[in-house]
Amino acid sequence: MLVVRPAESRDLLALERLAASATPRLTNLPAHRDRLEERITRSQRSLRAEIDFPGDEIYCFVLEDLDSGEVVGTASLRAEAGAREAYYTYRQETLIHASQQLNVRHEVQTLSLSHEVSDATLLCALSLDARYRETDADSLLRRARLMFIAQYPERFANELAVAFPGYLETRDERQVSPFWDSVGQHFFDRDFNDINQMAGVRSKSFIAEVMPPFPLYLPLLTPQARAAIGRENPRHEYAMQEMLAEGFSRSRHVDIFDAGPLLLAECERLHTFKQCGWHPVRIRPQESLPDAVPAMVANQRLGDFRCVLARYALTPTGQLMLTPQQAEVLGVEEGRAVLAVPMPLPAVDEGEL
Amino acid sequence: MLVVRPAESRDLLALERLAASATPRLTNLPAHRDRLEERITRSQRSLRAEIDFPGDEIYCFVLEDLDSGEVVGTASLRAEAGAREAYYTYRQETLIHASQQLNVRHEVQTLSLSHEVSDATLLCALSLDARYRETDADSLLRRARLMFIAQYPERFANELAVAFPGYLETRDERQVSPFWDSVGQHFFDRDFNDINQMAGVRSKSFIAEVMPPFPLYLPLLTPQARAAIGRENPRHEYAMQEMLAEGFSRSRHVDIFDAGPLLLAECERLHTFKQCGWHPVRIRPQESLPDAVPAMVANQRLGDFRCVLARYALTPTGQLMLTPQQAEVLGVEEGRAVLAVPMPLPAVDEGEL
Amino acid sequence: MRIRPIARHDIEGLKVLARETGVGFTSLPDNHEFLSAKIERTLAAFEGREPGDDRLYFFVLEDERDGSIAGCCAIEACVGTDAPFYHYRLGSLAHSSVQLDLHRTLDTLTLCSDHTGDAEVCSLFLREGWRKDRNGALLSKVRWLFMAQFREAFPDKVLAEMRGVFTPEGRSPFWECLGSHFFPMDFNEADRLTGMGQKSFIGELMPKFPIYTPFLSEQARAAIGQVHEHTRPAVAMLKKEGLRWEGYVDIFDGGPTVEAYIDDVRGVRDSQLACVEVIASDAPACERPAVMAATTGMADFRASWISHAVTRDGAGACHVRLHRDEAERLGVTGGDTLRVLAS
Amino acid sequence: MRIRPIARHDIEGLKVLARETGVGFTSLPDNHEFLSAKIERTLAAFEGREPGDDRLYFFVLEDERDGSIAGCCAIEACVGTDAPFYHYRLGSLAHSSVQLDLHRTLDTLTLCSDHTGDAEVCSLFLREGWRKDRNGALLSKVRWLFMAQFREAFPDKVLAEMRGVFTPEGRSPFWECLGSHFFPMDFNEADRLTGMGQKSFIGELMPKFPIYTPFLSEQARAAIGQVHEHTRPAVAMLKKEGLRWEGYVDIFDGGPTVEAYIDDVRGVRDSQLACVEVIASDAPACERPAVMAATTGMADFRASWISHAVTRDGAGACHVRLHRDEAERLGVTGGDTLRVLAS
Repeated sequence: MLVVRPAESRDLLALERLAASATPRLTNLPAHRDRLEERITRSQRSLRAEIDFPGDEIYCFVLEDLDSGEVVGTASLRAEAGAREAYYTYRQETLIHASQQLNVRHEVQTLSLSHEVSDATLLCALSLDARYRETDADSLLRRARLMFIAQYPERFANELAVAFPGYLETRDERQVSPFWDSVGQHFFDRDFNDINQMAGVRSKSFIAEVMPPFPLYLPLLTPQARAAIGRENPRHEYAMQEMLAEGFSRSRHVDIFDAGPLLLAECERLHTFKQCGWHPVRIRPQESLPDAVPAMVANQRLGDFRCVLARYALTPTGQLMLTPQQAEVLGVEEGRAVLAVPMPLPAVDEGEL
Repeated sequence: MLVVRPAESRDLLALERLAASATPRLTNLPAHRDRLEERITRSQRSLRAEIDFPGDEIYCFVLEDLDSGEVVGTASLRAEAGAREAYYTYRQETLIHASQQLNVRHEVQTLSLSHEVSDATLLCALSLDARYRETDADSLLRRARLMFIAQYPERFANELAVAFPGYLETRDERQVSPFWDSVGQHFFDRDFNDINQMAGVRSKSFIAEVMPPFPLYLPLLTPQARAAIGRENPRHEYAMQEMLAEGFSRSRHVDIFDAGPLLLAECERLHTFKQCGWHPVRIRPQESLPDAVPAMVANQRLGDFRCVLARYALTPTGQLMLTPQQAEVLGVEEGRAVLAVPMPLPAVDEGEL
Repeated sequence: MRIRPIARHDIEGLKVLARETGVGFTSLPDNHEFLSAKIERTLAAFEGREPGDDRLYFFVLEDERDGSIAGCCAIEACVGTDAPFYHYRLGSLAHSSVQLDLHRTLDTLTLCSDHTGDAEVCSLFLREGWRKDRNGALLSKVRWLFMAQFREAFPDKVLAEMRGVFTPEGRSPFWECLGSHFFPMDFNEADRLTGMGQKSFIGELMPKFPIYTPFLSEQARAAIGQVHEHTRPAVAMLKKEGLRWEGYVDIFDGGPTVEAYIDDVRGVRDSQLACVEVIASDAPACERPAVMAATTGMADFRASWISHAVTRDGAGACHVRLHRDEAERLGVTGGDTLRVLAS
Repeated sequence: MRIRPIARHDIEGLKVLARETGVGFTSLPDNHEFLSAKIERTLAAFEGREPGDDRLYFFVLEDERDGSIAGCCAIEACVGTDAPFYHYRLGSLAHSSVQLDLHRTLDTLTLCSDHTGDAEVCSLFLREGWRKDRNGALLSKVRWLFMAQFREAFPDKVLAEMRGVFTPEGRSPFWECLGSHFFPMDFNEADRLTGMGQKSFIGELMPKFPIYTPFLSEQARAAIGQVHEHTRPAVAMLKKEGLRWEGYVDIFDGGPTVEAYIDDVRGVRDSQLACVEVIASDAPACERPAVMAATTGMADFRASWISHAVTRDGAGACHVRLHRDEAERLGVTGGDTLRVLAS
């Protein structure tokens, strides 16, 4: 059985392993023990604190495979993306250059440094053991965070953001970012991996603040860099499609280092929020459960939050049927309410957006 | 009885009178006969055209008091604010100036020229005879446009914008804009009234394109100019409150000349859209109609659009009771469906937004 | 050969020049209205009828024996007053963070009109057959003598715009990397419009935020402030006079604008007034004359090379001896004053 | 009185100067570590141990009779290499539309680091009791003799930053209108940090988009490029040498930076080498000496006023006669070479 739960101190080694195996490396999940330890502590503090408005809390979750007892994934929530320091993005804009004299109107695309997304809640730092990629475990880890937000809306912003790693090229057996090569490189004279690591250990906003505030004219970037703007890393295509299906949409914002896309959504637009509902638990032996679509089921506890993968098996009166094992993992007895949502998402055709 | 209907050629003189009496003068309703005549023609052409997507259509409406046979108000819809030429605004932004060295983070407010609102549908050019101000007639004229949009969503953008005239001061018996004096004046060396008139007859985007594209630093504006940013003209406070109650919200955008506020909303957020519904007509003599809240009632015709002020008198089976006169003005017989919405809006407390 | 202000009857001669200048010499388009407007502006300036800043002093090099026009040159008294005058300015901006251990200075190009109000020397052209006997130097330097003589008619600074780098195929790497993205036209069309004085579109279309030069292609960067190989002798001549490149480049081709304070220009600083003595013989032929002389009146301004050196008497006054034909060419007689410059 | 490079043992004398300079003279804070670091940098430069650009030549004016320090002055060989070096640059941008019949040129202030790599003359201070006998001129001009002598040690350009306008109450109208909105500190604190060489915060906090000067208050606009009244004599002296204000102003107080090509500076251009003859008598007292002399070695560089004029022999070589005490003061003997400048 798979369960998503808050990270604890004993998960440190697993987190370190997951951080080191993230592909590409994630700025917001540095493979740096002190930083990860700090994150777990901060997450635990956030869960204990009484919160009325989102602030600089971080909630760090892990995905545990109870069959093997192994922690096989992690994902975080940053209650307010720019609470401690501004969350910078490049914002795609269009300038109109018009000449009445020549009767021409010419649009020029630019990228402008922005920290507008700072107020949103950020879904970030997801890393999953490769064996579980693109399975239900992947979806559970990614979307369990929405189940958490759905229960504690006062702790989060109404707007959610999720950034996907950008497009990289392999050159001389190294992963390089064509966007960084054409943009950041001019200002920093360090390669993408160095700066990414530096940003992870220190801070990304730190670096953004040294970047010039003038819009970058897209025609002056290399074709490779232009092509990378808003393009997700191929390894994250599945995740991206899932989030689009969930109800996120592409925004004008891209990552300042690799130009990876940033998706935005208001909570109430998301499938999980619209479809999830409270159901009293009915405990039934595994073998007597009817067949049903997979579902995410979460308990109603803050510090002991658990979200498992189960079946959306409802009784005619709306009770959710769980196995004794599932109920135990969730820490619920018969009759207690759990939050449940069917896993399948509506199909999305990006061409229509 | 009051009715809102599309403007016709015979309304030209009334329009001219309304344009001249608008306080303050409206850039988008110039008291210029050729321009107004052109507008009526364009509106009629727009109503005749088959439209699948919003474009450069303008829909010009008038409010007629059928008791006196007088046209006492006008209001327009621009299907796409920036269809012909970009619709420029100043966008309020915050730049972070941070020094790691000094460990300070300083926010600086700026205004940046933007044409992001170009895609929205613009509610504009409203002028009403002073005798009807702040009555139901005022609301009818303003909101009948929403009833029109509700019926023909394919002709309009999902995002609606409405700009309110900005704050002016009276100096030497002239109305002057403290914002223009501190900003535009430096670049144009013409006073607010001249430029406003020029913009009305020629085009506002024309002028915006000559303005420098650099952000204006707010601390460098006069205190009077800063105080005018996003502040509506006192004569439009009532209208502004109504639109906030309707579901519009203040945006980051303000007018480039006088810094008046621009409200934005997505259609589905608006009270009128959420509350309006189709009802079969039941014709009853005036005296037998039950008492009920005022309502806007619109017929289902494009070119012969009519929206009247009636009562939200529903039968138990959901039929809307209208007087024979109302039915006649709407051009509907018993059993035909009309779109109706109760006039009262929820209270709004801006402090909460 | 002598220099004099252009006259109305020179219109046909000027058209011949305009046709010969060819592509890339935008200030002399072969267009009757444009050229005669130029002549009228010049007449107004020389006759003192244009008191403001819109003064053009347009000179021709004339073969006084048959009145044929061999070349031309001009001075704009004050650029940017009638139409905007734009450059890109090469500057730099430090980019530094103690914590990131970062300190770089990056070059930027920024749109500006800093030269508004300066004088400009321009429109120098010499026909093929006359490229000898230092006629080119005469056309170039006569402007310094004129400015020295009528110093109060000019501002503090003077500039000259130099043609930028082009490939043998006639393509401008600077334009291709920068301007072409912002102008919906080709280089020649943009250049032509500018030549016609229609410059307002530059401010409307050109990028107004600084361009960091590292974002440009290597070829475009290499072209910043560099001149076309045909222009090198002209630049060398101006540099010898003390004009320098201070980072301003042409919007389109990236060619340098050289500039100086007028009082610092060698030809202005070193020119002096001398009293004329006339010798009753014609001057011997001379291939490399060393002294240039100009008259001191405006409307009847004349200048040419002369053959004798300037001498200084015991009281420090300067004297110059002219042969009969030289005096005639300049329209002076003994006892008149000339402004002279030895080179 | 003579000029010589500062030495380690001058630290106490330098502290006395630092205490006397008072507020507003930010390059000499009364801070032992800072001042001794300055001395070490100077020693490295004079002894040729700093081959790079981070060279500071710091001189003191010494009363050679008792070794007391009366003043100081310095040359930074190359600014902006170690820490960023910022200015605001006053430029202009045309703002024009044919259709709107609009043509204006607006002044802008833009953050830049254009002077990166230039030399700077700075840190001139003369103690109250010594403000006589042209000691101030000696401190100011000795730097031209030094640069002329070691020309290859310096870049093309030199600049000097001048203190801007302050009200009698010590407030800077330029700062109050501009800087105060962007720096969370008062003027003196900002100025102090800059003096300590911590300039990275300027780039981080100052507005990077152009500021249109019409947006500034009248007083702030009036202060752009204007100097404090106490600074006027210093500016006048530099202007006489050929330095000019080219539109660069101080970030904080708007005071002008004057600049020149080093080769154009009068003191550099007109100085010459002369052969020494020594007269066996002491120099008579002189209140207004006219000739400055400097030795030609770097580590043992000395300079002072001398009483005799420079003479030129038939072969064009220069000679200068020194009295015995003058020769001693400079550490030269007959037949040595001095660099001299008549003023």
